[in-house]
Amino acid sequence: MTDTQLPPVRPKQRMHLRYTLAAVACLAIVAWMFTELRGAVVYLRPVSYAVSHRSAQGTRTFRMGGTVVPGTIAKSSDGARFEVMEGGAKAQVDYSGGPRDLFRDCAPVVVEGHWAGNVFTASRLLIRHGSAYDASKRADANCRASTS
Amino acid sequence: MDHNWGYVAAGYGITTGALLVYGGWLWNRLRRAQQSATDGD
Amino acid sequence: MSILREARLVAAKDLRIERRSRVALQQIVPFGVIVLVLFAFAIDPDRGLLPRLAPGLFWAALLLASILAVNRSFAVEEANGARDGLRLSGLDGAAIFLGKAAAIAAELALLELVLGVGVIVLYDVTPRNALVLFLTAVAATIALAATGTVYGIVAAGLRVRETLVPLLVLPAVTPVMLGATRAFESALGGVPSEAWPWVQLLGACAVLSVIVGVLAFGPLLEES
Amino acid sequence: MSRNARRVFGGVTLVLLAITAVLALWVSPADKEQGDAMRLLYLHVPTAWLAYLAFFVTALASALWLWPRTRSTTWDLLAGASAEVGVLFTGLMLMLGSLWGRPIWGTWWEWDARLTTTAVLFFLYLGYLALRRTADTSEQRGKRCAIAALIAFADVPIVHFSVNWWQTLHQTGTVFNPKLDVQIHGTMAVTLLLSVLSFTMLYVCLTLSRLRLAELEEGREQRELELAIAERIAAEHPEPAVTV
Repeated sequence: MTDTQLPPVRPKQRMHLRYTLAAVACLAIVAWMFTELRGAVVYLRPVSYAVSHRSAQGTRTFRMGGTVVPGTIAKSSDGARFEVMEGGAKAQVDYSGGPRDLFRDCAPVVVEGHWAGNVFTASRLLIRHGSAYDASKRADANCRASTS
Repeated sequence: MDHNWGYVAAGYGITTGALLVYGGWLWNRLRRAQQSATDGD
Repeated sequence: MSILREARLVAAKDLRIERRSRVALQQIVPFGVIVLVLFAFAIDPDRGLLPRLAPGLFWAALLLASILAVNRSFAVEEANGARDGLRLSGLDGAAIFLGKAAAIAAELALLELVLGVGVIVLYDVTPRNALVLFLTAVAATIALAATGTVYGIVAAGLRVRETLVPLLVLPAVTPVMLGATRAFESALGGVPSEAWPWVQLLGACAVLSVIVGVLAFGPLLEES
Repeated sequence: MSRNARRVFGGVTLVLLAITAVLALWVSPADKEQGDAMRLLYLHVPTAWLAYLAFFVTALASALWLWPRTRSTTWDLLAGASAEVGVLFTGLMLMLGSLWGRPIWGTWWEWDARLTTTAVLFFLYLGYLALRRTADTSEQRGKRCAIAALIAFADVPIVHFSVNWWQTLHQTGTVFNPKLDVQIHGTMAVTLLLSVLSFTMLYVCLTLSRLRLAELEEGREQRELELAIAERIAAEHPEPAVTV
C-alpha cells in the first residue's frame, strides 16, 4: 500500500537526456554568439557607419572610431580640428578638451560626441593602439605610406 | 615623446608590493599552521 | 508533462504565501519605488537628464528590488524546516526550480508595471515601440528570476545568506542589466532597430540561466 | 613535491623573476610608438594569462570534485587555493591595465567589452571566495562552491574573445589572436616569454603553498572537532568512579 504512494524514483536516463539537451542548447547558443552577436555589443561606431547613419543618429552622443587623416590636424587653444577616416569614409571632427600624448597623423582614435550638421563635435578623444610592438618602426607605417 | 616612467614605476611597484604582502602572509600562516600541526601530534 | 504541473504547484505555493503575507506588495514594491524616487532626488537639478537616464535607472531599481524578492523566496523555505519538506516531497528538482523562478518572475512583472508607471510619471518618459519594450522585459525578467533562483539555492542554509546573495547575483546579471538598458534606450529615444541584438542577447541569457537552473537546482537542494 | 624540491623550485622562480625584472626594465628597448609605458606589457600579459589559468584550474578541480569517481577534499581545496591566487592576479591585471591606459588611451577606465567583462570576472570570483568562507562545514561547502565556480568560468572565454568579437578600445591579442600572428619580436619577445614563464612558476608556488595551508587548517579543524566531541562525550558520560 505505502509503496505505491511513495514518489517514483527519477530514472538516471532522464538526467542523461537532460544533460544532452542542455549541451545541445549551449552549443547552439555559442554558435549563434559567434555568428549573430558580433554586432550586438557596440562600444564604438566605425566612421563609415556613423556617416551613413548620420540622419538616424540625430544629435545623440556616441563613440566613433577611425584613423586621423594625415595633414588635417589644426590644433587650437582648447582642442583640435581634424579629419578621421575609415572604410573609405571621412568625417570632420571638432574636438574640445585636453591634449593627448599619442595624438598625431595616422593615430587610430576614438572620439566621443555627436553630429552637429556635417561636423562631429567631440568632447572626449581617446587613442587606440595596435597589438604590435616594435622598437624601431611605428605601427601606422601603412597609413603613412599609402597617403604620402 | 613623454616616456611615462611614472606609470611604469607605479605598476611595477604596486605589483611587487602586492605579491610580497600576499607571499609574506602565506609564509607566516603556513609556518604557524605547520608548528601547530607538529605540536598537536 | 508532469514537470510543468509540479512547477505550477510550487509556484502557486510561493505566490499563495506572498498573497497572504503581503511582503511583496507592502515591502518589495514600495522599496523599488523609493529607489526610483531617490534617483530622481540625486539628479534633480538637471531635468533633461532624467528621461535620458530613465532606462538605466529603471533596471537598476528593478535589480535591487529583485534581490529582495530572491531573498524572500528562500527565507520562506528557511522557517520550520520547509526546505527539508521540499527536499523530501519527491518533486523533481528541475520542477521546484521552475516553480520558484516563475513565482519570482511574476512578482518582478508586477514590480515592472509599477516602476514603468513610476518612470512615466516621475521621469517624464513617453513609452514607444511597445513590442521591443515588452520582449525586452519578458526576456530580462526570465533571466533575472532564473539567475536569482540559482544563487538563492547556492546560498541557502548559510548564516550570511542575505548579504551573500547580492554579492553573487549582481555580477552574474550584469549582461542582463546592460542588454535591457541598451534595448530600452534604443526603443525609447534611439534607433529602434539597434535594440534587436540586445533583445537576442537577453534571450540567450534567459535560456542559459534556465538551463543552469534546471540542471543544478536538484543537486544543490539535496546538499543545502 | 618533497621539501627540497619545493625549495629548489621556489629559488629558481625567484631568480627568474629577478632576471625578468632586469630584462623588462633595462635591457628591453622602448616601443617606438608608446615609449617606456609599453614596459607594463611585461606584467599585464602574464597576470592576465595567470588569471585565465588559475580560474581554469579552479573549474577543472571543481569538475573533478563533482564527478563521484574522482571526488576528494583535495580538489575542493585546490579550487579554493587557485581561485584566491587568481583573484589576486586579476586585481593586479586590472590595476596595471588602468595605469597603462591612462598615458596611452588617455583614460583610466573605459566601459568597453574587454574591460567590462574582466571587471565582472573579478567580482564573480570575489563572490566565489566569499561563498567558500561562509560555508560552515566542508560538506556544506563542496557542491555549492563547485557549481558556482563552473558557472563563473563561463565568463573566461567571453573575456578572452571579447576583443575579437566586438569593436573595443582594447587591442586584440599580440600573440593569441585569431591568425596566431605573433606581433612582437627580438628582445621584447624573449622578455615577454620569460615573464610569462616566471610568473607561471610563481603561480604554481603560491597555489601549492595555499593548498598546503588549506589542508593543514582543514586537518586542524578536523582534529579540534574530534577533540571537542570526545570531551563532550566524556562530560556527559563520566567514567564510573572506581570504587574500592
